[in-house]
Amino acid sequence: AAADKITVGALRFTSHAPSFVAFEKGYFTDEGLEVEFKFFQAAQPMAVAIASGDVDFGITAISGGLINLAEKGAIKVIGGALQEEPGIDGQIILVSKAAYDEGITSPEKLKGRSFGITQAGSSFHYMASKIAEKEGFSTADMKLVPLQKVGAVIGALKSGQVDSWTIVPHIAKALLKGGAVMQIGMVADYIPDYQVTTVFTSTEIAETKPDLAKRFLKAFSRGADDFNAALVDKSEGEEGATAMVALIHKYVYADQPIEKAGPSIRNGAMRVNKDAALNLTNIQDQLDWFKAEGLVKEDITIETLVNSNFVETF
Amino acid sequence: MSDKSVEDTLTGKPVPFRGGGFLPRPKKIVAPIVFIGLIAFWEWGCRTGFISPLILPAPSEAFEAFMNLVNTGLLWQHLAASLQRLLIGWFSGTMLGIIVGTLIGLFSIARSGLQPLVSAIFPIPKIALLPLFIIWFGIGEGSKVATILFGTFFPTVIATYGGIDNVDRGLIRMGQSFGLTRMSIIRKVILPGALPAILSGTRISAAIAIILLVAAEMIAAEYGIGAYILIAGSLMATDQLITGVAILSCLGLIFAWIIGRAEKYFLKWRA
Amino acid sequence: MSDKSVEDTLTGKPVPFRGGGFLPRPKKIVAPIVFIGLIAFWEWGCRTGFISPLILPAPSEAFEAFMNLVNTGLLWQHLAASLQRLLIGWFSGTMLGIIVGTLIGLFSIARSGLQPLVSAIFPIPKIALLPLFIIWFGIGEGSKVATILFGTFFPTVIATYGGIDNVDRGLIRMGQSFGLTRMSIIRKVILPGALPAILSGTRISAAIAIILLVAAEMIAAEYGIGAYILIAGSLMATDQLITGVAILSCLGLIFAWIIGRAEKYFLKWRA
Amino acid sequence: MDLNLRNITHRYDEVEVLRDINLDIKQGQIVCIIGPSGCGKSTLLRMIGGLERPASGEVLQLGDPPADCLNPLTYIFQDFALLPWRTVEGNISLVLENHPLDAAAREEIIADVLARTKLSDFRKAYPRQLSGGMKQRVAIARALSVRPAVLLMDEPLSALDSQTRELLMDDLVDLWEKENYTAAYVTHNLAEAVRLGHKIVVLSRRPGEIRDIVEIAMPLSDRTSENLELEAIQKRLWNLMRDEARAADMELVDER
Amino acid sequence: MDLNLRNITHRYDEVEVLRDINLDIKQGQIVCIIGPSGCGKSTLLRMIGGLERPASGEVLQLGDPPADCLNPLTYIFQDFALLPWRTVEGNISLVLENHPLDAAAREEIIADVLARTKLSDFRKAYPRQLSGGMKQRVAIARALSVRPAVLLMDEPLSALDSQTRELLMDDLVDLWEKENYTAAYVTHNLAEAVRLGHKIVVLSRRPGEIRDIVEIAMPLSDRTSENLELEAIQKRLWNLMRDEARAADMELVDER
Ligand SMILES: Nc1ncnc2c1ncn2[C@@H]1O[C@H](COP(=O)(O)OP(=O)(O)OP(=O)(O)O)[C@@H](O)[C@H]1O
Ligand SMILES: Nc1ncnc2c1ncn2[C@@H]1O[C@H](COP(=O)(O)OP(=O)(O)OP(=O)(O)O)[C@@H](O)[C@H]1O
Ligand SMILES: [Mg+2]
Ligand SMILES: [Mg+2]
Repeated sequence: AAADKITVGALRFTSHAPSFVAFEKGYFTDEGLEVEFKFFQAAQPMAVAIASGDVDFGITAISGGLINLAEKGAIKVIGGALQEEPGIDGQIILVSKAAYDEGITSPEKLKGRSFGITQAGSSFHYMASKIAEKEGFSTADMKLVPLQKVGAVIGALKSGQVDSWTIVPHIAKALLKGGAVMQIGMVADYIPDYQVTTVFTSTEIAETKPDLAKRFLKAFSRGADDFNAALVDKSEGEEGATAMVALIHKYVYADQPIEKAGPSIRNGAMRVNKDAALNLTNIQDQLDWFKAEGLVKEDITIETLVNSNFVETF
Repeated sequence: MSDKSVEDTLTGKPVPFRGGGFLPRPKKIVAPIVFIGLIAFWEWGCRTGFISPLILPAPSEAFEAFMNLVNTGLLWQHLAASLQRLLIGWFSGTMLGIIVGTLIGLFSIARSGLQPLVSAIFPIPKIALLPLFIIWFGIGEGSKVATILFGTFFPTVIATYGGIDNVDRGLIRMGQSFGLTRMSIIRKVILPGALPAILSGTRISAAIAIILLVAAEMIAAEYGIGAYILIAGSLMATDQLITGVAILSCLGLIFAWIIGRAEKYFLKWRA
Repeated sequence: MSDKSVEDTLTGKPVPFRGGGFLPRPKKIVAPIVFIGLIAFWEWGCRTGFISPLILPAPSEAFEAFMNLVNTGLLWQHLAASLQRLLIGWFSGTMLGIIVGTLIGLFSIARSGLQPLVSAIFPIPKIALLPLFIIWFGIGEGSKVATILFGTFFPTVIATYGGIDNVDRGLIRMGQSFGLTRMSIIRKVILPGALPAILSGTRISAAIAIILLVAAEMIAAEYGIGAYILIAGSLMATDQLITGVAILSCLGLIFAWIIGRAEKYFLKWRA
Repeated sequence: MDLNLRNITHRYDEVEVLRDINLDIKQGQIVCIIGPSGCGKSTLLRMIGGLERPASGEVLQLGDPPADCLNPLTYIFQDFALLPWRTVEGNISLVLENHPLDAAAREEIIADVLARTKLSDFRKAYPRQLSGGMKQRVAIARALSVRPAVLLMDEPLSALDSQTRELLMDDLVDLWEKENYTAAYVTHNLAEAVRLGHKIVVLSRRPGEIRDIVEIAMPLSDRTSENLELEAIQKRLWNLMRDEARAADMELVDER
Repeated sequence: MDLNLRNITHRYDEVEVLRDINLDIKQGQIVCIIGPSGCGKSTLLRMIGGLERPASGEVLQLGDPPADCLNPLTYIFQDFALLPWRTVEGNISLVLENHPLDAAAREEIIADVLARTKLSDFRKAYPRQLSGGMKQRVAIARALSVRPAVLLMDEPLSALDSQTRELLMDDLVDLWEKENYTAAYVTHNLAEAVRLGHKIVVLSRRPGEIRDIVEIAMPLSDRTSENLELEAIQKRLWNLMRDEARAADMELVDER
């Protein structure tokens, strides 16, 4: 039979590597899938693109927009991807040099300080809330500054216009090297089992073509296994890691020489769940938080958001 | 007295009518009917599922979102934040624009030096410059006001010097022929003569200011209609999005109305 | 023949001169000097550290970024992607705008129904609608072209019916008085008479199209000048940002020049 | 073909502009219509040509226009009404294009009227290149090209400077001598009226009523500028109109 | 105060418009300047008033203007040149505001000139509400308010319809009878020239040279409309000018 054509939305980030690996190593072909990647500048439009039918599968963080689209019956989360795991470099809590010099040296001192986010309802917003909650003050005690784009937040943090931020390790480490920002903690310490990104698809595929989704998840998981082995568990040795970096470099930081891109790619390696298992507990927590913040309607249930027929949940 | 020479027995055929037309007159009643009809159709479409909620929320949902804003009192907070930015940015942009436009309109040096600069910078999309604005003016009110100021400054400059260029030279010669001083001519002849063009420039700059509000509030705005629209967009809360857009539309209509009143008042000498 | 009655011995004082002035004439030479001077100063400021690289990159850096674009061949890829969107969007927006504008200009029903709709939708900021556009037109070329089409449609409608309204009614009466058919009057009198206004409308809509390019390419665009600027902005790569903005400026100038040529050609009957 | 105006009355909204006008225009006659500003002269002429419908009364056409006539009732306007985007020849061909004429016939008509109005050298010129007098000559050529039965002229000379006016008046007289056209000629200028009119209709202030109709039997060719009889008629007309002209001049334009 | 023009020559870029004009304007005299279109009449008048500098030659002022004169050389323009945003009274006060007059003196002048031009009832009207004739009366009132030594009039009546023109010409004559003003009066209209001019200067086509100067001794008050002597002069002038007027009319405006 002819291969099924599917479109996969992706960002040029290391966290999307499993798809790239599955593509390069022919795992998709093995499943009879002919994959075309569609690249985005941000995660948000990817969710919309799935709703509009331009893209079939995507991998991104749970955001308010995604939940609202699920509520309108357009998309479903079908699996887990990136997850925080203590012991493995995860997202880092940063403060500007100026704030650090003023004594903001640990997350508990963030009370009353400004915190950069892209938009209300973004994962940054969620992390900020969780840090506040754990440190015993409320989100309202921090001044959240929506800056739309990651680049804008970086600029604002570097120039001291916002005090703090959390971000994935490869960006954080590059910033730390510059000396304009300081690390004060790890997100994993606050949200230990944070399901950072999930795999999602349109409701139509989830309900009428479950087989397609299963095949996609299978290929994706094989890619994830290779990725974890090479760069997270480092069980393939330096050679395997180098090969993996070379593979990913085709998609990520392609405009930079491999010498420059390599470390960034390695720095960005976080665990992708085996077999795309989904941390339903954390997803429920995220959903509750969105409701509590008034960003999504009260009557949305976890079933509206997630179709748990595809992967193991915990 | 009348011409009695025509014999009444002789009858001809009337001259065929071939005039009229080409003067479309809007019937006042049609516009509200169209609006109401459109909204009713839209509501009906959503109710019956003919228009999926994904594509467009029902007007009633948008209205609900609006009432939500009113009831929580957030509307005033958003409006107050936006209006402050709009008024400060628009007012200072317009004032600076009138001053620079007058200089370009009156002096050869200013015209030579500034006019090409204005033409070169005017068409630059302001969103593209947002990152620079953040660096230059910070993430506070400064960069938001600056975005609006920047956007309204250029059209005002162009409207002002265009208006001055179009002041009837005959009136200026008249002023000179009566020995009016240069200053008097500028104050009493040129500026009033350019006023209609300047006012219609403010009409345009007000529209631009509202359009730029969304861009301006991309930068670290917690409150503001633009920020509300952006959040709604990122949450895909289309009902709130439509509400926000409708509020901007109304703002635009209100501004246009105010400028219309100002025109009526200042230009009452016109036909 | 001349008047010899004046005695040459009697001498008077010359009539004092009080005319002249109020005709600022730009000296052609000043504009390039200002531009070059400004860029030289900016370069000097950056070299000496007087302008920090965070605030503004040196022109030479921006130029380097530009040469990078040229050398990697990316420039053509970006330009091709953007030009395609611009041309398709602008052309179809203008065509539709002219058609709808002509309807509003000629027919009472169209005027009553459509004009208020146009006035209500025109001032809505297109960025606010981007999320809806993605749902309506997808993330492919559709929504990008639609954004530009939408942005250029409304000003063209307004320019067109404004132009038709301003066609000398005397010329229309003349046509009727010679028994021209309605169609002839529209084709030979009204549309050519509205052409100057329509062309100046395309000038505005071209500027708007370029401004909207950035907004349009916010939607999942890999190539395009707008996308290049957005990426540069999000990476705070100010040198690339300035380069992108300069390219847009040049695009604007080229469009304006082309429209100027078209005006020269089509309106050669004007003074 | 004669024209006959019967009991024409007209009002715009609340304003009555013409009241009970009865008039006939005989073939080969020039009828001049004079009256103070705003008395409804132009309105009346529009009704004669079928461009406007009177509120009551009617304009009748007695007899048929000549067979070769393309547009029986043809206007010459004060502001020339030339299409600025067409050349002299294009402006003339405009009014022929709607008629079933082949290219050669059209070309012949154009060449003929241009020759008659001494415009042949200006065939390719655009209106903007022409002086006012030349523009009005083009409008006359255009009017002649459709072989009108009646010419309707609304102050055809009043946008011209007085020397050009003098020249064109001579042209109109010469043309009448040759072709004996029928015309309704609206003017403010009494000198023009006595120079060109076989019949002069004097209207009162708004609402325009016919105050007097003066017939001048003297042939047009005899009406030279040093002519005491014409002077006397002109003076009589002026005495008839002066007060109304003054009153019309002093009227404030309504505030809207 | 007399004016004396000596050897005035002028050119715009490559075009010579005036050549060697010598002329004097005596106190109490109206000098009419006539000539075909584009011959430089307006340019000449601008030079007399100091609004333009001749390329060579000079305009001299012989003797001093009267002491109470606020603006010795005062124009009346063809297009009235009223500020549309000022009322009748505001337009007059405009030209007084630059002079050291107290409010009462200013008010007195305004009331006086409005009375003299029979405009007192229109004090608060805006120009748009006035007919052309009334607008020109306002311009005349404004000119009178600065007590000019010489009035410079550039076709002051040619934007008016001919009946209003007639009325205003009477007004100008009456005014001259009362005040004996000095004037340079540019016109195309030979009838106006013979009606108002003590001296008529005929210019040739561009470049404008003086072709003839005709002095008319008859007092203005005697120049009624049925006057064979004036008719004869007018006819002579027209014969002098006809060919040039025709040539000027036939000129194509240069392509740019
Ligand atoms: N379409 C119209 N609607 C309303 N009023 C009109 C219209 N056309 C003319 N009038 C009014 O009707 C009156 C007569 O106008 P008309 O133009 O016929 O006068 P006229 O005698 O030609 O004047 P003029 O000597 O100034 O040319 C004027 O008071 C004018 O304001
Ligand atoms: N500022 C100027 N620059 C260049 N040429 C000019 C200027 N002003 C007038 N001219 C030209 O000089 C010539 C004389 O102009 P002027 O206005 O003095 O003529 P005129 O006799 O008043 O004509 P008209 O009878 O049409 O009023 C014309 O050919 C005109 O085109
Ligand atoms: Mg009329
Ligand atoms: Mg002149």
